[in-house]
Amino acid sequence: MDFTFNDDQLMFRDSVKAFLTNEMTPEHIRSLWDTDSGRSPEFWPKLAELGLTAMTVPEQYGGLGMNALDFVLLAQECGYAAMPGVLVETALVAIPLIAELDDAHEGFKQDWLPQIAEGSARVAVAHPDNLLVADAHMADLLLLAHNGEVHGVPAVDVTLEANPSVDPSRRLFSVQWTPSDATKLADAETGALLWQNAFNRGALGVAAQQLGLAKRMMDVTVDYTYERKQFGKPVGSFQAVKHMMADVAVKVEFARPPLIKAAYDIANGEASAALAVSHAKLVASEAVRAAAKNGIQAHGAMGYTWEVDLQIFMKAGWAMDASYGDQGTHKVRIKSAILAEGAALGAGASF
Amino acid sequence: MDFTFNDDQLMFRDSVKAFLTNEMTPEHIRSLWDTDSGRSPEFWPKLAELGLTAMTVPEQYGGLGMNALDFVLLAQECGYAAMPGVLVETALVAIPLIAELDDAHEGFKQDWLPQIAEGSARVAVAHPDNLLVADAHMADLLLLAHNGEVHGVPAVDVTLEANPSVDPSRRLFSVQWTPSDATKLADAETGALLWQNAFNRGALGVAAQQLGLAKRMMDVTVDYTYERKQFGKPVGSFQAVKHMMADVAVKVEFARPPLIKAAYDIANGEASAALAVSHAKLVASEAVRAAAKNGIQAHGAMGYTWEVDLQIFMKAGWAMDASYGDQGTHKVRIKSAILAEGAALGAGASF
Amino acid sequence: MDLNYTQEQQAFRAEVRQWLEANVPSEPLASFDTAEGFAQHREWEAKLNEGRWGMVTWPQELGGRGCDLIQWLIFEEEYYRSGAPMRVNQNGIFLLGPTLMEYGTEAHKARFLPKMATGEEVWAQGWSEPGAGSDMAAIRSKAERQGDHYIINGQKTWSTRAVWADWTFGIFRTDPDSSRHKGLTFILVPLDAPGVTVQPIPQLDGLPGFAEIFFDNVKVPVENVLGGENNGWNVAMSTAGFERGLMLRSPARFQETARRLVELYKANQESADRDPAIGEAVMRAYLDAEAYTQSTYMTASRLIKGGKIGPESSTNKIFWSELDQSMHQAAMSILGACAELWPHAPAAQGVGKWLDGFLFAQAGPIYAGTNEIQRNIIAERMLGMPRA
Amino acid sequence: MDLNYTQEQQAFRAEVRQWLEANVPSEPLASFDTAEGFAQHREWEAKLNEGRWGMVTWPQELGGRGCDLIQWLIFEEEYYRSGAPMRVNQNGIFLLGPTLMEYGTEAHKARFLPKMATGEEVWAQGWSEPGAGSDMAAIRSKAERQGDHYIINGQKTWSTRAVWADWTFGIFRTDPDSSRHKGLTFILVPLDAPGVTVQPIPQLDGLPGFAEIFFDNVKVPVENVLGGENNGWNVAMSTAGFERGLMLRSPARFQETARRLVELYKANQESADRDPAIGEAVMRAYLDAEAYTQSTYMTASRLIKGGKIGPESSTNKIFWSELDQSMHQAAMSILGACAELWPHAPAAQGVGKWLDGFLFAQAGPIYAGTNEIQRNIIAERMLGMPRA
Repeated sequence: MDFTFNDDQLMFRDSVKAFLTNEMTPEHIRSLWDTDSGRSPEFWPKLAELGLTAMTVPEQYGGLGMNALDFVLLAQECGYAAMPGVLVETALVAIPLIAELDDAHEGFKQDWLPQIAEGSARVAVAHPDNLLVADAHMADLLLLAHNGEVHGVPAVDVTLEANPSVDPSRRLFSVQWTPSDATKLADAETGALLWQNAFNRGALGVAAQQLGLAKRMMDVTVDYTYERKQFGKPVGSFQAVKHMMADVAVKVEFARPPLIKAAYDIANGEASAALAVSHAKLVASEAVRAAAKNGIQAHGAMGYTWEVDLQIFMKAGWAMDASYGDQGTHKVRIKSAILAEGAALGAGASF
Repeated sequence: MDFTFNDDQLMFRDSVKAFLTNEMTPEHIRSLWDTDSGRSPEFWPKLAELGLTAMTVPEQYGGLGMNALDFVLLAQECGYAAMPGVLVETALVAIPLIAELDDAHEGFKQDWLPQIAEGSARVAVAHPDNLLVADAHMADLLLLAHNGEVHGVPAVDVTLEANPSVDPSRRLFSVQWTPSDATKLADAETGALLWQNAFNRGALGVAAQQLGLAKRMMDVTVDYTYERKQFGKPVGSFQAVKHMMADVAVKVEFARPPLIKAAYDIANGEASAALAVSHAKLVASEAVRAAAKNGIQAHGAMGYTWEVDLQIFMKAGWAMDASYGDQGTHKVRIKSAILAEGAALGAGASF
Repeated sequence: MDLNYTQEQQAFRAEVRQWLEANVPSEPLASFDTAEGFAQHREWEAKLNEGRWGMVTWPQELGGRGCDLIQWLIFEEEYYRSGAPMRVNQNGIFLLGPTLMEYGTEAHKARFLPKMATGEEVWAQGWSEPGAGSDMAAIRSKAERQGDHYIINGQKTWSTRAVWADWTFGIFRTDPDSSRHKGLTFILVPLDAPGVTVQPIPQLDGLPGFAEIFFDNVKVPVENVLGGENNGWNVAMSTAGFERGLMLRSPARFQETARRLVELYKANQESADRDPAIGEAVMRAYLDAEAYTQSTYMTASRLIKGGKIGPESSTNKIFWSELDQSMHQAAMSILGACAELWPHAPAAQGVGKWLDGFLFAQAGPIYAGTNEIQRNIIAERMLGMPRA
Repeated sequence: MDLNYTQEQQAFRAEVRQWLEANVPSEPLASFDTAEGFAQHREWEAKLNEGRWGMVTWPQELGGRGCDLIQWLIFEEEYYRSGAPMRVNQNGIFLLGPTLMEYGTEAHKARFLPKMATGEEVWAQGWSEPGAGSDMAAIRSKAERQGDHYIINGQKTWSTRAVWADWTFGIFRTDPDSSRHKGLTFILVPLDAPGVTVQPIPQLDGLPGFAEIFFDNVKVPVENVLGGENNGWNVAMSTAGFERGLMLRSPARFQETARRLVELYKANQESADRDPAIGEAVMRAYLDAEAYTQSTYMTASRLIKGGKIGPESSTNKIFWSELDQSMHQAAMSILGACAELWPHAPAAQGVGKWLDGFLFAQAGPIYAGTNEIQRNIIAERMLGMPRA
């Protein structure tokens, strides 16, 4: 029993954090908002250079063969930076989904996984439980669902329609396409399991990013409470403001263990993974809501402006809230697990 | 349209408040806790002298012919004082229930109502939606339910078993009795309506008392925040303590209008009475919970002691919480009303 | 107590309803935080005024209808029920208008009220200053008396409507040696005066809902003072009292939001009920909007009988702003994956203006005195707790 | 990261379980806030100690098992799972015991630890003083050095277990010119010493769960000082650190309450589901108890690898105390009309000890440093917000 990350995992997290702090500044994010694609052409290659696009690609396809647990801290940092784009979804959903295809699609894997690992190809995922497809406009390959089947379709064969989100970083598309035997990667029976696994990994990725965002909102707000003054004192010295931030800290602090547990369960194929993921996603979503609400409140009127960076993180947090299952979806899964006949509850049943 | 009480109503409220402030002190309540009956033999006659037992008795039976709206402010004061006993239930439930009996029971009315009005007889109500009967040990007459019928049984014909409550003021009993034609006052069909009306009036009475209790908890806590010192200052000067009391004040302030509206609806036989009562009861219950929680917190460790008077009001508020319908009961009624096809909602639909 | 409307009140309601049915634009106007929308809303104010529905609480002789508060509530109910445009000139009608009637000279009234009523002159408020926020006494903008003029220098911020408005009102420090509440004067300033610069502040939705106003030696005649020199705090408190009170946060607005929320819930009940918190929030929205309405009617009835608004009005601010936030959060939860989409997104089904409303609701607990300030007021002035 | 128990850990769990199954009293003991119950609990401590299960985290040579924190968690899980009695001597085992090991001399350890382990000497804590509460530095009780003794005068309050305990530990002002954290000394005082008066404080349930302790010229030898004169604050902080940390609020306790709540809910689901907030609260109870457990395992793993507990431990206090409150409120809601009844009421069906637990849960956010103090600590020390 050891509930800690190893030094490699922590060091890699630190280096990604440092990279994002330098590269993905709020100013840069704002400048990307004004571009058509919302994406910087130089950025994805840098992610690839850091090994981030190869992290979860199996070694035989030129990747690093890492798992969800290795990636979860990085996903949190992507959230913390409000990094636009779908690196997290690529690493946690798209790549494992392709890797999980059966041997009949070995050629497909060999075609795509090495390219994805080296950053020369990008994938978008149209998960059937999501309404829209993020970053479809940047993708070379789209993984699509049709009656439960999994299909892989090159970008040239799809038509996209943009759907503006409250988060200007988020680029969402409806996809028009035609399924065929040639595009089919898994039938409905296999697909059910693949999409289910993909759902859990996608939810984990959103939870990790939301938790990072909640933490970031907390940090920028605490900073701001030194700047903003009322009655001649920094607002951060008022007990009401302190306590509203302390409440956020409690939520963030106790959203972290469930997230790590969920990543561990996914990485190790534990039966408890679905419950763990839903727990993580629910509390991360709640942490975002609390951090946004109390963050804007502690900012005062500035929190309601375009100027203050808080908006970047609030909107990112709000916008992805229902991605890979809204709170209702996850509550249903949690309740059915804990109310099940013979569910393992109580002291000693956690691990 | 005039949503104010008249001067008579307010003056009577003030005199009852003054009476209770003098007579029903926390010290007196504590002394009653140590008695077998929990009741002072001198007290009921004083209530009768003030006209409180006659308030809702129709004039032709020697009463004052007042209604639920006239009584609701007094019920709040009874709550504010944590007055032990069932004056509120007598005035709002027992007396109207007897008065609503059909003409075949004119003799029963003439037997009992004048005595109740003058305070020489007392009634206890075993409402079928309640688990136990309050103050059955003090009653001369019990109104009981049997398969939806209404029965009236003299105290000599029942056997009581005491059920200790968390509130030492509250004396609850299971009642053993034998229904007969002689005891029957209404058949099941008429009874359904009578019990339903009684339920609404009983819930109104509990809501009024709970709101009074919430207000009292707020007041004793505010007083205490001057006494209790931390870090050399009265705790009431700390913003966190102020805000926790302000939160209670908001709940209390906005639980009042629904209570008055419910009393008005009952007094005037409005179709909206059931919804209004459930609203009032739900928010009064929430006000009690908030006032108790924040009250004990602002008291610090003293709030957890037997010594501090807060306990009297917390326990009274908690103990009656599920009487005449718990939160679930009232939520169900509210939801079915507002989700009904064609429900009148929105601006202009309130009155 | 009588909770029935009188025949006159019913007739009044019918008259309002009829006029609105005939006159409310069939297409929603553009946001008044855009130049186009501002012009449309100004036009709507003029139309309202033509029907004498622009400022119903003003006296008859000033172009109003002398409505009492119950009539005003009825008017508001019908107004919100009809889906009529938001009032771009509420700063004038509800804040400055009544203040002018209380503190203004006859000349002031004649000069300002008619154009306010027609929407010809739209007013921005100039309360806050940078670094002051909810601390209204921390005023540093100065007005220096020079003969029959003041020379104004300084800066106001969070001035709602200022980007396209014509005039602003606010308090300025006229006694340079004073501090806090003393030595302030309430002055009306035309926004096209030389030396005035209006700097838009884009809000969460990117539109300039408020602005900073810079005053650089702005010359304003002494006639523009309201309530006398160095008496500004009292005048401002009367204005802010209205703001904190009931006039600006009509229960009808929240009742209509609650009604729309119930509809949204019923239309999506199956998916919404996967999250029991949603049904609870919907029920709560209805109940709280109702309680707020009842509370307002109680206050209105009391005021009509000569009562006064006290510090308990601070409970209102907290109640409606938190209600508004939670109603919009509930709507977002019901909308699920559609919640994040702007209404013009092709996949956005039935989203209405919920996202706009959600963003706007975030400001509720902040503006007009943060809810923390309101809680301080409740604790100290209503409950009598010790000051810090 | 490896979330599997080792074979050794599994074997340890099996051993604990077996012993508890064989030894836990079949009938629940009376409350240790009664004389009878206290004696029963003292007996149970002795029995635990016979099996060497009394203080599993103490070193082998002191009669413990040298368990690391993971083993301790396993022990606690089995302990709560078995329904074993509450620990009457937790002040000794978890607070003073470790402090003695850190600051005590060999003589101290030999004198106090064995009798603490057997339950022969039960310890009360003497932290708070009247009018101080969560402000631990506001100590006014004095200990005056006279030769090889101290003469203690003053008063402690909120001393848990003091009514029937044998000893108390606390800090006393030894430097009369000092203030706040300075000039304090940590002293062990026998409660039967002449001049000591213990005045019970009845709590919400009427039982004397704590007491005031009056010291009137109480003579205590200097050997009873722990950690040296005027060093009391440091010693106390180490003790309080444990209290605020994980040792006293074992996740197993909350997991078992959550499990019982799920059972209560399932047994009453139809009526409970009339109030959707109940199902939510039950789900929340399970999740929060789980999160608290995970968090504790993370901290334990970190500490085993040499990490330190920091100010984030203040988040624990808030989390478990609010969890405990809301779990018990949920149970009361499920129990409905039975919630107010004591278990011996004839009509009380299936109420178990929920009412007791509900009352006790009210104290959670207050004792061991109010949650307001914890929020201050989180804001200032964990988040680095400006001090007032």
